Order: sequence, then structure tokens, then C-alpha cells
Amino acid sequence: MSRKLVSSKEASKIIKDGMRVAVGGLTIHRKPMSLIHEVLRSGTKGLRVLTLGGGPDVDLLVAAGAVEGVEAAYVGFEILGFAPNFRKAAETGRIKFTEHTEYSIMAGLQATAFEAEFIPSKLLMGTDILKALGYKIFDSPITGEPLVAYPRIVPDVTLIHAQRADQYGNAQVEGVTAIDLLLAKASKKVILSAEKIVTTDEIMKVPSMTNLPSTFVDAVVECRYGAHPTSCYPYYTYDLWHMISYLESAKTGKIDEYLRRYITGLDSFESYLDEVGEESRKKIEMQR
Amino acid sequence: MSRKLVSSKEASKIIKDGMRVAVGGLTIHRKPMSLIHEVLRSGTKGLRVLTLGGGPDVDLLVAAGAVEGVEAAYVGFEILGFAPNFRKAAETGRIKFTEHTEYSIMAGLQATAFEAEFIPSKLLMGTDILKALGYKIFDSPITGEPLVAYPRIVPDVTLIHAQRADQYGNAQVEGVTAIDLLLAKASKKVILSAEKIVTTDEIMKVPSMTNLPSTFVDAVVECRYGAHPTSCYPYYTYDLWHMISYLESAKTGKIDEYLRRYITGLDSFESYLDEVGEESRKKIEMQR
Amino acid sequence: MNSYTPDEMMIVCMARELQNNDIAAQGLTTPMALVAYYLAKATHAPQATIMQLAGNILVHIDEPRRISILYNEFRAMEKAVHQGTQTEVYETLFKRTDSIIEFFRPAQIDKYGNSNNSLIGKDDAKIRLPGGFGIPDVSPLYPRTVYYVPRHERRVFVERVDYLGGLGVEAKAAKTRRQIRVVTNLGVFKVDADFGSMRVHSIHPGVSPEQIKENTGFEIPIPRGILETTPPTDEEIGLIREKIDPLNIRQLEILSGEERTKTLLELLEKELAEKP
Amino acid sequence: MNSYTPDEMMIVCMARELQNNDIAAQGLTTPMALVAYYLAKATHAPQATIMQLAGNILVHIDEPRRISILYNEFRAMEKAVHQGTQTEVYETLFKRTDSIIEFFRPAQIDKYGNSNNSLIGKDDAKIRLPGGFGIPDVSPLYPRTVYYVPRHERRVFVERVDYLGGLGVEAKAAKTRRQIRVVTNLGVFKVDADFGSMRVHSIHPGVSPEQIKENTGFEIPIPRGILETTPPTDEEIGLIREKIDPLNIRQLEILSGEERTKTLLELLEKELAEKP
Repeated sequence: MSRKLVSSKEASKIIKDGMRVAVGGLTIHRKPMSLIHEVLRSGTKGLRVLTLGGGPDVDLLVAAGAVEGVEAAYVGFEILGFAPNFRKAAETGRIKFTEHTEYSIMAGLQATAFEAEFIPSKLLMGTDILKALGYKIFDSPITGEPLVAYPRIVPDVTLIHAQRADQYGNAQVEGVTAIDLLLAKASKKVILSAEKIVTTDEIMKVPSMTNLPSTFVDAVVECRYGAHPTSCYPYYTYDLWHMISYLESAKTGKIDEYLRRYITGLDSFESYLDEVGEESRKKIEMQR
Repeated sequence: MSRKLVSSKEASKIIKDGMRVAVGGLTIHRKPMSLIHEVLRSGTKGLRVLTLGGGPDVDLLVAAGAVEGVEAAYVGFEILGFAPNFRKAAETGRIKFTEHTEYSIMAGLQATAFEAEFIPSKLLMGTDILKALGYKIFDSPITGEPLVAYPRIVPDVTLIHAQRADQYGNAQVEGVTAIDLLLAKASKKVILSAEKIVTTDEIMKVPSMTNLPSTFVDAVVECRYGAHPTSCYPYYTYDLWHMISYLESAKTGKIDEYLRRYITGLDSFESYLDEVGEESRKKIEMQR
Repeated sequence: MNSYTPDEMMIVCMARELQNNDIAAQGLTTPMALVAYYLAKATHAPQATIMQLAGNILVHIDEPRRISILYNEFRAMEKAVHQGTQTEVYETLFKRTDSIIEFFRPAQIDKYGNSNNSLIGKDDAKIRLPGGFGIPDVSPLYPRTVYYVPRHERRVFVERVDYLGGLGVEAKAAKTRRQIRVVTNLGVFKVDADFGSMRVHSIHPGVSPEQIKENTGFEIPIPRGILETTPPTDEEIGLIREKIDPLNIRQLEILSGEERTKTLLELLEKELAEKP
Repeated sequence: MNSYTPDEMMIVCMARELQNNDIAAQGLTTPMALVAYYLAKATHAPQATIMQLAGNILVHIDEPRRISILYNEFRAMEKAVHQGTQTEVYETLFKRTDSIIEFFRPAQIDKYGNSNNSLIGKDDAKIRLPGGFGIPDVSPLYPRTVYYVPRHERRVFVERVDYLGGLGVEAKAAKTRRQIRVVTNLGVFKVDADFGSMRVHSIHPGVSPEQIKENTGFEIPIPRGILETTPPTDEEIGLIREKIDPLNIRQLEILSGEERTKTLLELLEKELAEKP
């Protein structure tokens, strides 16, 4: 195993204009926000973002104009409602939104990971979602019945935030695990940020907790509060207050101000955390 | 969750003549031997046995005449060599052996588990193994290239031995995990034996160690040394001495004697363990 | 007691759909669904299995749990017996299709039981919704599909959904004879393959047939002498208010606009004060 | 030192095939393969990753480990950083195809690099072998496939395998330009797509070209002045004998019949005496 620990700035160099970038986590849970901030600061453009359920990750990327297309089964802030910047951009056609379902994303990734050329299934047949995806329908060579051919999905890079990892990228993901492991298997490259970098001895204590092994990881970054304002069980819950103020800024046309104040006007995610303030972090902190 | 704890005798009633029975574990690792003994004592016939890598499980089932067909990617005793009864029966045509590879088994099970109608892949094209499997080759609806259609595999029952489980069947499998979880997903029924039945509180201590959840399990049986003479990390290693004497009995035409002495002539797996003797168990014991 | 709110009536109706050996899957942002699962488990369905947080956390509950906004994931993990992946959630749904119960909240539902959480409006003036997530995948597979609509309105109950997401009883992909239930603040409705379009199953006490007709965007037959929904029992109300949702988080599914934001902030402060 | 056994020569050759960032996958019953992995890791490939026990246990090794018969799985789990499933093993092989190294032991291998662990004999008189396990799946995918044959004999090195399992360089399914290596007790051999059939890469010290020709069941060109295999270094021999395999478990791959059983039983007693 080789050491893969780098700075988030270094890691983000893997991401180039126009790439298909997959994002782990789910909606407001364990999104790799520090990596997203790094992408925004790097000025990368024309990304095609793919995620199972998008939240502040997708909305920010769209708000900052880094995105050309979004593929997801859901984009929203769960209990807080719509993702305002994403929604506007999708409605006006500024970005191309490809609506997936959980299955259509997982099937495409599974095909890639398992060396299948596609996944043939009856699911979604008859829906407008399948129609819009434009996936081919063909006759089963076994039964003759019509089937959907779910083509391979191959992200160029996947961004994942894990609870802990060692310097080689042996990572433990807890709570809402979503499709992070599957994304890692199907992606050409994987950038992992971890709330804590721990020793390999620590990882070895319960090897079955390592659900994202180093064999699928290309770069590792340490970042405390790296999922903020989304949650990172067991360390902190989501900062709904911050997200409410973010949504308010979008509503009142002040999203550029938000971006400058919290992301593009700063030099690092640490500065963002300072700007958010210790009191806010205290509110959501659950375990050190 | 419903309580599923029954006796192995009760559980084995799920298995009927002619069924396709899948067996977990790998070669001489964590084979559900107490359940295999129960099948042999019940006199069930004409089974079609499927396993990734067979060892004493397959060899015993074949020796006792319970089996009509075997599907596996490997059948042998690893460092101890050939599986003698299986080999003779396969060579003389007394059983139908279908040689799989790891991929052909996993692909068939994956298709079932993931609601795919089959798995289309280029793997194994050109091999005699694929020819003998008789799988269809068809043209990809996406690229036009020829692909193999790996059809669904749906075992009627799967037998698995886990290290520990609660009464609902939330099970933790450790060490060589093989394809047990995949078998459980693809099978109509799952009978689980566990080295230890523990409280659900015990299971909840590290939920990510539960790699075989109760949702896939239909019956649970407690059985200490339930994998003997195969291994069950971390509790005991394989009893190679017992397996060597088993192989010797096959070589010297005394397999019927072995079967009577250790299985069919006894009333339970506990009696088998008595017959094996405490000294033998002491040799292989690693942790209580 | 015998006094209850519309959301409590709904939750009780939803809970009743749960059978004892069912596997209940929780999707995104659905406090009412979770209250209903916990209620069923505390009453007639103690053996039901609950898969929380989009399903990947399998929890073991021996006594009524409290729902939460802030600590949702933490409370689930406290009682987790298994932590899987989203692929595995689907593999569970596929294997146990007949025992799965999942409460979906549609933005639109039509008389054939089709649902839509994708796009509202035809032609150019479209509203982009968050998305159907898993509904379009699995709804046609389930023998029983349950939708819930906290605000029964014409813009939700439409003649034909603007965009076909979750398929109704016309779906060819349907595996078995299907029954679709829709629980709303006015009553319980059903669509099955035999009859072909939505009918009333029962009307909640105090609701008139006219109210239903007025708020439904398609012709809905309401025969005389239609069943009245059995009201919540004191035990059910007690469990909801005292054990499962004492902070009244469930009301978030009914409120909208400023009022909702205000209530949400109040709820967050209350939860914060109780931080575990 | 400069005295070494044929199996040690082989192990050193195998170890040399491992590059520093490779992922080494261990299949079934292959003590020599494991010794070679550990040796490479202790010398020129400290960053290599090792996946043990049919690959599903990912181990972290910072100093040379001892191989074992009885405690194979236990020793791997002691140093495990990850415990996956067999599906995941394959997903790793598929994703990292270019970095995977896996030592296969064939029952037959032919001049085109095809291998067979399934059936020996044509027509009726067939011998059923344990099976190819994963070899037929993955061998045509790897840019580098390494076979090892502890007893270089005519019945192993055949003109055409009796049954096509692992595909050689003629395979259409091949993903990339492939190179197949075969390490035996006589030398190191290679098959690549350009030349099309097996050639000698190097001959072990003390082995004559005639010995190779006699023991190979097909025409094999041996040019004059062919490379002699670099013998093991003292460091390599020391690591094998003192650190990695002091009990000499590796000899089991060379012995056969009664002698092998006797040695095995002796080894088991020695291991038992050292039970952890």
C-alpha cells in the first residue's frame, strides 16, 4: 500500500474541466464539502456532476457556475425543501439536468464495477424518466422479452468524505453509506477526505468496519468538519441553521455574496470554518 | 424482526428432494457442516449442490448419494488435494458436474439479487468452460459486439455457517467471507447456523460487522463447532487430521463406515463431536 | 381523549397498512412515515423490521422510539443491528418485495395511481421538483404501494400526472396484482387493477363527500354509505404525542411557507436543548 | 551462502515479477506464491498490497510475516485492514487490472500460454481436477499473467491443453498486449502476442537446455547464449528460511504421494507446538 496523503489543493488537481465528477454521501449527509469548496476555488468549469441524492454540494457547484450538467435521482435539502440554485438553473436550461432514479445510477455503476457491458432489467419501463434517459430497449436473448439496457456509468473522479481513514486510504464510512463504495469501484479516480486520519493499527482493530479499502482510493486528505454543513455521524449532525441562511441568501439574490464570504474569497476550508464560527460548530458537535 | 431460532432438524425440513441447494464458505473454511450432516441424516435425495469452492461439504453429500448434480468453480481439499468421492462420481458420470468459474457463479447470483435478467459480459468467451455451460452468446444492443448472457442463478435454499448471530438472524461472518452474502440475497430461503447465538445488544455493538442481516435469513440454528472439520475463525482452525483420516477412508474403500460412524449412525451433530473427541477439538481450538 | 389532528388521523391510517412481519423502508424527509412505522411497531406489528435513512440502517426497536430532526441518523445508529449500502437496500426490496412497505409522498398522483415527483407543468413553464429518488424503480414491483398526501388538493390529485414517475395500475412492469393506497387528510383511497381508477376506501370522520370531490382533480365515485375511517384510539394518540413525537415534528409535513420555517426553527431549538 | 533449493530459486523469480505498487492476490493452496509475495514486500516492493485467502482479506504488513498451514486465515486476520467479499475481490481485480499480480499453478499449460485445471485426457478416460476457480475469468484480462510450475514435466507442458481454461495469447477477449510468464524449477519462460508461442526467458543455473527440451511436450526454441537466471541473494535466502518460511512449508508444492503426506503431518505437529 502506498501513502496517499496530500493537501486538498493537491488532490483537487486531479479534477479537470469538463470531467464527470461523482459525489458521495446523500443529500445533507456526509457530503465531501471541503473538496467541493476546493473545486470552487480552483475555478474548474464545465463539470458533469453525478450523485445519488444531491444537496448543498450540487447547489453550490451550480451556483458558482462550475457545472454544465447534473445527474441525480434527487436534488434538494430534505426537510428544508428545494435546492434553489440548482432548480433555477435546471428550469432555465442553464444546466442540463438528467434525472436518474436510484436504480438507473446503481445499475450503471454496477455494470462498470462488475465488468458487465450493461445491466438488462425491466425496471423503469414505461416511465417518462426512462424515456428522458434515452436508454435502449432490446429483446432479451434468453426470453425474447423487451428489456432496458442500462449502460455503464464511469465517473472520471469521485469525491468522498469518510469518518476515518489511514494514510493509505483504508476508510471507514458510517451511518448513511449511500453508494459511496460502488462509486469508488466504478470511478477512474477517487479522492477521499476523512474527518480523521488514524493509524493503520487503529483501522486494524475492526477490519470489517473498513468498507472502503485503499485499493479503490487514489488520494487522501484530512479535514475536520469536512462535511459541514452536512452531517458526519458520529462526530456532528447537519448545521441546519447554516443551510437555512444559505437558502435565504439564494432567495434574496445574495448567493454571490455567500460564495465570496464563505468560499471563493477565502484561502482554505479552515478559513470557512472560522467564518462559520466556533459557536455554530459547538451546536452540532456530538462526539470528538 | 421475527424470531427464527429452531433446531437443525426443524430447519432441514425446508430442504426437499431435488432442490438446488447452495452452500456457503470456501473449500475447507467455514462450511456449514452441521447442516450438511442434518441433510445426510434426513435422507434427502437428488439435490443439486451449488458452491463457489467445495470441500468436505460436497464430497460428503456425493459420498452419501444425496446429490444428482454439483455446480462449483473448484472442488477439493486445498492443501490436502482432490475430493475423492466427488472426483470418482464426476469421472464415472454418477453425478453431473457443471464446472463454473468464480465469475459465472457470481454473475448468475448478482443478476438475481439486483433484478437484472442476466449479466452480459465478455468474460470466459473462448473457453471450454463457457462452452460446457452452454450459455448464450448474443450481440450487444449497445455496441453490436458478441457478449455472453450469464443467466440468473436462483438457489432454492442456501446453507451458511456464521460466527455469531442473534435470534432474528442478524449475522456476523468473519475471515474468508466468500460469496455467502450474495448467496443469501439470491436464494429463496436461507438457513443459517451460528457458532454462537448472542443477544441483539451484542450485535448492536458494531453494526457494521453484521454483514448478513436478518432480512435475508429464514431460519437460525445454534451449533458450536458447526463447521468442523472446516475452520471457523476466530474460534478454531480446520481439523486437517480429521480430514486426512476421512480421505484415507475414501482411499481404502471405507467411506460407508465413515458415514455410519460419524453421521448417519448418529442422532445429532453433538454425537459426532463426541465421536471426534475432545482432544481433537482442543488441537484446533483458538478462542472460546 | 378522542380529539386528534388530521396528521394524527393520517399517521394512524398509515400505521394500519403495516403488517406484523413487514419490512418498512424509510425514504427521504418523511417524519410522518417514521411516526407511522414506530406506531405500528408499538401496537399491532411488533415484529416489523425498520430500515431507516434511505433504508441502509436496519434498526432494532424494543420500545417506542422518538423521532428527531437533528438526531435522526444518530438515533438510528444507536439502535442499528446492521449498516449496509444502498445497493443492499435495493437487493432487500427485490428479495422481499411482498413484505415491503414504504410510504411515498407524491407531488402529483392521478386517478390510475401514477405518481410524479419530477416535473410540474407541460411545455415550457415547468417546475423542477427534487426528483422521484426510488419511487419510479420500485412502486410497480410492490403488491402494496402506499402514498400519503398531507394536503389533499386538486393540484396533487390530477387526471393525468404531468410526468410519469411511479407507475400506477396500468403499468406493464407490474409483477403481481397490485393495490395502491393513498392516505390523505380527508380519507383513504384505493386503486386496484380490477377497477382501474381511484376510489374512496374510507372517509375520515367529519369530512364530507363534497370536500373530497372539490379537492380532487378528477371524477371520483363516492357511493352512499361509504365507510368512515376508524378514528385513532386513545392508545395510539398517547403513543404519538407522548412517546414517538412529543415535539410535534410531524406538523412540518403539513405546514408551508413562513409558518413552516418559523416552526422548524422552534423545533430545532427544542431539540438542541435536549442534545444527547 | 549461495546454496539454494529449486523451490527457493522459483520463489525468488516469482517475487521479482512483483512491482512496488502492485496488488498481489492470493488464490487457493499456494504456499510458494505467498512466500514470494512476502519476499517481494520485504525487499524491492515494500508498497505492494496483498489480498489473502482467495483475496478477500487485505493485509497490512510492515515486516516479513511467516506463512502457515494451520493458521493461515488467523495470521491474515491479525494484520487485516479490510475484510471484503469475493465479489469485491473481483471488482478490485477489474478496476486495478494493470496492477494486479496473481500466481497461478496450472495442471497443464501449452505453448500458447493456455492453461487447464479442469479435465485431463481426451474422450472417455478423463481425470477430473479440482477446477480452475478464477483463472479462466481473469487471466486474459491481465497485461501480466504469471504461472508457476514446481515440477517442469511433459505432462504439464503440452502442445495443446486438453481443456481450455485460462486463455493464452490467442485469446480474443484479451484487453491489452499481454505477457505471460511461467516460472518453473528449470527456468523462466515467456509467451507474448508478438512471438505467439512459448520461449525461454532464462535458464536456472545448473540446468541444461537439454533438460528443458526433454521435459517440455512441445518444441521450444533455446537460442545459444540464453540468459542465466540470477541466483537468489543471501538476503533473499535468509528471508525465506529464517523469517518467512522457517518450517519449510513451501516444499509441499514439490513433494507428492506418501512423502508429501508424511511431511505434511510433521509440519502440522511443528505448527501445533507453536500454536499462538
